[in-house]
Amino acid sequence: MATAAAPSILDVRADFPIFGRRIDGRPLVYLDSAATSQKPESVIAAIDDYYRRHNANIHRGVYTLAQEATEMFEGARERVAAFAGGQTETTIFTRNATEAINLVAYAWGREHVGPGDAVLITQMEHHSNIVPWQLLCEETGAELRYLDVSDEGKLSLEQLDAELARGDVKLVACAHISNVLGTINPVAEIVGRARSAGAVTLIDGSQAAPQMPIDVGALGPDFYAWTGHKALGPTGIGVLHGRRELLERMRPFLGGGDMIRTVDFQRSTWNDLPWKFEAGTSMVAEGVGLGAAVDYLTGLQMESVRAHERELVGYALERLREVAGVRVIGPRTAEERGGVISFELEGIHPHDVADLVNRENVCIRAGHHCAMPLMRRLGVPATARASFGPYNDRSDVDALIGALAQARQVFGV
Amino acid sequence: MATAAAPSILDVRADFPIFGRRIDGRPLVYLDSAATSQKPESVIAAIDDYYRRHNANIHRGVYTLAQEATEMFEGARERVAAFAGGQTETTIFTRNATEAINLVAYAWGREHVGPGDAVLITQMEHHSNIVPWQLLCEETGAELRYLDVSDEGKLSLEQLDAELARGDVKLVACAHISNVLGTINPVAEIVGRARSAGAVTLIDGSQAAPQMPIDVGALGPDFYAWTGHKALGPTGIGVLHGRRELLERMRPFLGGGDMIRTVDFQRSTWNDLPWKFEAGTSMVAEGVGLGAAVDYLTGLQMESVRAHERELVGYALERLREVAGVRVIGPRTAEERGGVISFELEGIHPHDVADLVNRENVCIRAGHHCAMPLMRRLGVPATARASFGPYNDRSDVDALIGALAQARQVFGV
Amino acid sequence: MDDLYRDYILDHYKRPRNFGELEPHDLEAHDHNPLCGDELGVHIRVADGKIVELRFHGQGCAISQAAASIASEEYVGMPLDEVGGLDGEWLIELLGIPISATRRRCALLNLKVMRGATTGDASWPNGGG
Amino acid sequence: MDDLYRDYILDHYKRPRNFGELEPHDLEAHDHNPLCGDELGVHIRVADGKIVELRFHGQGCAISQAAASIASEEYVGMPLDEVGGLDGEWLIELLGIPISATRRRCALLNLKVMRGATTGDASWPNGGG
Ligand SMILES: Cc1ncc(COP(=O)(O)O)c(C=O)c1O
Ligand SMILES: Cc1ncc(COP(=O)(O)O)c(C=O)c1O
Repeated sequence: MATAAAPSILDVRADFPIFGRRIDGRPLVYLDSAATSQKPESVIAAIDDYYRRHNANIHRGVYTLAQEATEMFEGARERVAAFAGGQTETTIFTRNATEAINLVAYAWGREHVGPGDAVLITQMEHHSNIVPWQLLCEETGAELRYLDVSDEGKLSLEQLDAELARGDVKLVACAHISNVLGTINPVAEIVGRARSAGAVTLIDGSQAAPQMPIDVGALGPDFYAWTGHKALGPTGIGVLHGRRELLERMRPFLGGGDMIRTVDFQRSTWNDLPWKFEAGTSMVAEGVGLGAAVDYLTGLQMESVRAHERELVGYALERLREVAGVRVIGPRTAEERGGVISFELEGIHPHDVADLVNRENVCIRAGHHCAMPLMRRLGVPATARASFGPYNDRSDVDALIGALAQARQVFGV
Repeated sequence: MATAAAPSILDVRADFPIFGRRIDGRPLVYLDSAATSQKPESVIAAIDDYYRRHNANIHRGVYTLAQEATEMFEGARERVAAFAGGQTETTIFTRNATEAINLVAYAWGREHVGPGDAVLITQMEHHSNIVPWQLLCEETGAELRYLDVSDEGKLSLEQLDAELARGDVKLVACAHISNVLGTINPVAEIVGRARSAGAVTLIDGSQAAPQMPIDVGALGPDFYAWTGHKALGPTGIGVLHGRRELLERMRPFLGGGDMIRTVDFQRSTWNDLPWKFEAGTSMVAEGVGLGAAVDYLTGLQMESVRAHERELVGYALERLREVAGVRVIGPRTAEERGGVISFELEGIHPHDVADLVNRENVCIRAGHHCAMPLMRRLGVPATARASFGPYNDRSDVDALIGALAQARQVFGV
Repeated sequence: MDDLYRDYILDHYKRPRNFGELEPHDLEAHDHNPLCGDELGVHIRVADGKIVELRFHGQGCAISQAAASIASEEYVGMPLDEVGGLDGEWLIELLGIPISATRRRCALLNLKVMRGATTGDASWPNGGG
Repeated sequence: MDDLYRDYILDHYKRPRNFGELEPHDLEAHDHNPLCGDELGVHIRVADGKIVELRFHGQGCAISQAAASIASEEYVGMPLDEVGGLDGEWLIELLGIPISATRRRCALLNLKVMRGATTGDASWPNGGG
């Protein structure tokens, strides 16, 4: 059963301080990277160094610290933009991916979506890529429609074509990788077809950016959103890459300091991109931390990160087949998946599964994974989910399999 | 000239690692706390410890790390609420003060402000308490009106009464302490009068929360906003205290994960307060850091922080009088002021002043301080501004005075 | 033996008491715990101000279902006006297992539903915050 | 002597050349640097495709005002179509002082205004980003 572990493609666990942690004397088996990733030493150290040596408010300060802080933050933006194939001036820092999507819903949506129009999303979206569109449609009288998810966890381009052919679709929003199914969606095709049909596209790359090479420029969506904390970076920062023409024409979203050029009593004018969409004091330490995170990922090479995830997912799919009563949800092969595996274990509710494997320090998630509509589509109240980061290896999968066997014993199933 | 420095009320510089920094071999004279504060060791260590030992996504995780992280974050919320005299469930974490104000403008303002209504703010507001209301008034057709600032930098309650008597004021928004003038506004009176006139109140406590004891409950505004990075806490987090009845009745602001109770294909229901207004992954490390910051401030006692600032401002006002050509802007006495002093130096543009004193590692700010309308009212293009934190003492003031004398020499004025 | 999933917990989970629907009934309520997708409804028959019969129905984790089953045996025969006075501690003690903060709402869901049905107060019982 | 505020910089700041207004004029532009509140306008007279006379006016820090004054002596006599080709480096070199990132826009404001007046392009010159 237990394998003579093949060497992993990446071997970087030692870079992540949290794995020095022992709980009840035993190491951590962290399989919840789809919820949030762990952080390498270099990211933690960058934040620490920022506060210890450089902390100052940015953009408007003349003194040395303020200049250093500004350069560190704007330098991080350059590297974050390059990491995802975006341009610096169209790479906007937000609070998280959720805020990035809301920014588009408010600042683009309210001007371009109205009664008789439709917003098209998919049944596999995260709540953060559903609720902003519900609010927008409720406010503007537009219709919210969904692309179906097949039993295998996939979208249909034919259905997309049919929806676009109706001629009312103003925006198509779709996850790059599903955080529940693991499905890697054909976003290049989706973006291309939507574009030909005159629809604006938003791709939610929250799961993709940390897992595979992304080239927003080549992919070509109008908006691409992702989130720092899932990409080895800090909490409190997300990214929105936008198409320049759209960003330039959009009204601002949040008003306040830094996003203005001039403020008069009754009227203001807006700052250049990207600052037009960054109101108030920036997430400076978070920007610096995210810069360190993309440096680290770039050092690993995203092709290797993707190969590593694929290899681990392949191994995990194989080993899960050994456990009686396991039903894996989503695409069948590791090629079609990101590093996420949702499953059910017969006779044990996912919430109990997660609690039981936690006794072996195996951290997995149970619940609706912020995707209640997908749960409804799949006909399950919840799933258990294991997901991977660059720091995982086969021994983590083995630990999960062992813990699942124990869980079955406790429940006598 | 140089004084045998009286002992300061607080003596805590050693708690702040950044003061170990030397630039060109000399220590830092940080006089820009109104822009952002420096961070004590305990705050930096709390963030570091969070990432090294506890990092996990919160609220929905069953495993140990997720439980710890949730308790750390929600525990921080309790202490942050208590620090400001607010209630835990009505203490909402935002990205910064700016977002907190925008939240109110969007989620409350768009439902309650319309054509024929007025929003009343003051000439001394920060852009973050101006632009959101401009955007709201532009969208809704309401009128944006201003309370004047006197030559001494004060508001007039008579004018407030007159404005309220017009019967159309739906909201009064006002800074607790001006970030330019230092003026401590009579917010209890303002809130009381506005309330009697049926207007909702928002107090911008960005400068007050770090400097003096705040009791939002006793003060009684409908909304009170402040920002973590000015209160010894991290960037990327702000606070909005709201009145429960209003928050409960308001539509959500940002839609996404965590702020929902249920999501169906077309409709969602909202989570309890405060989470209804916190969409997407929370600023977990930032919450933990802000919790450590309020613990630190509580340890110092906010009465002492206020006394310390008052003492320093008194000393600085006195010493600035020694410098020929200095004109101080704002209230005359330290009693009427927070720890902020804006001034002009005859014959030298504020930007040059800031650059020149930086040669002595004296960090002050020059510019419009995100208060362009106030600059217009004062008839100045910009000011120089020195501001204080608990870590400053008289030697910092002395350094500023010395550097100003040198600046005058360079310019031959 | 497992601390949390004791034999009697698993027994109540697998063979819940007072489970099903009750038609006709006098009181009812339905609620859920979005955290884990637990759903629970209750049908209650009342006579002389007392709960004379009751059925829970729904689906969820072992803790939520076992808790409903165990507590159901207490609710039957209870004066209606006592239900509103029951708090989270009562239920946790009744279960006799160490309930962590994360599982608290699983355990308390049945009490929430009962209070909803009898008092109209649909908030979480004390300690379910 | 000070590195940045050299004597000739302060001299140009205190007694700026080509300062004032010019009526009538052929070209004009006005702009500002919100960072420090610098404002600068220009009036230009043109003959035979050349700048024959020019006046800056405005207020601001020593760097922005001195830079305008120093550069004004270069602009006079320059063929109009050369202005658009001038970049930030040209100006920084002309000033002969070490300009930090924060002060760059102060130094470049006059070139921005000149380009606005002659080419209609109101973006920051190279290096003023
Ligand atoms: C009075 C006042 N209000 C609001 C703000 C905005 O705070 P933040 O930029 O953190 O949102 C500031 C500081 O920048 C301020 O001084
Ligand atoms: C696919 C997907 N989209 C959006 C999000 C939202 O990210 P955040 O909570 O950081 O805004 C997540 C993660 O929670 C996700 O997995």
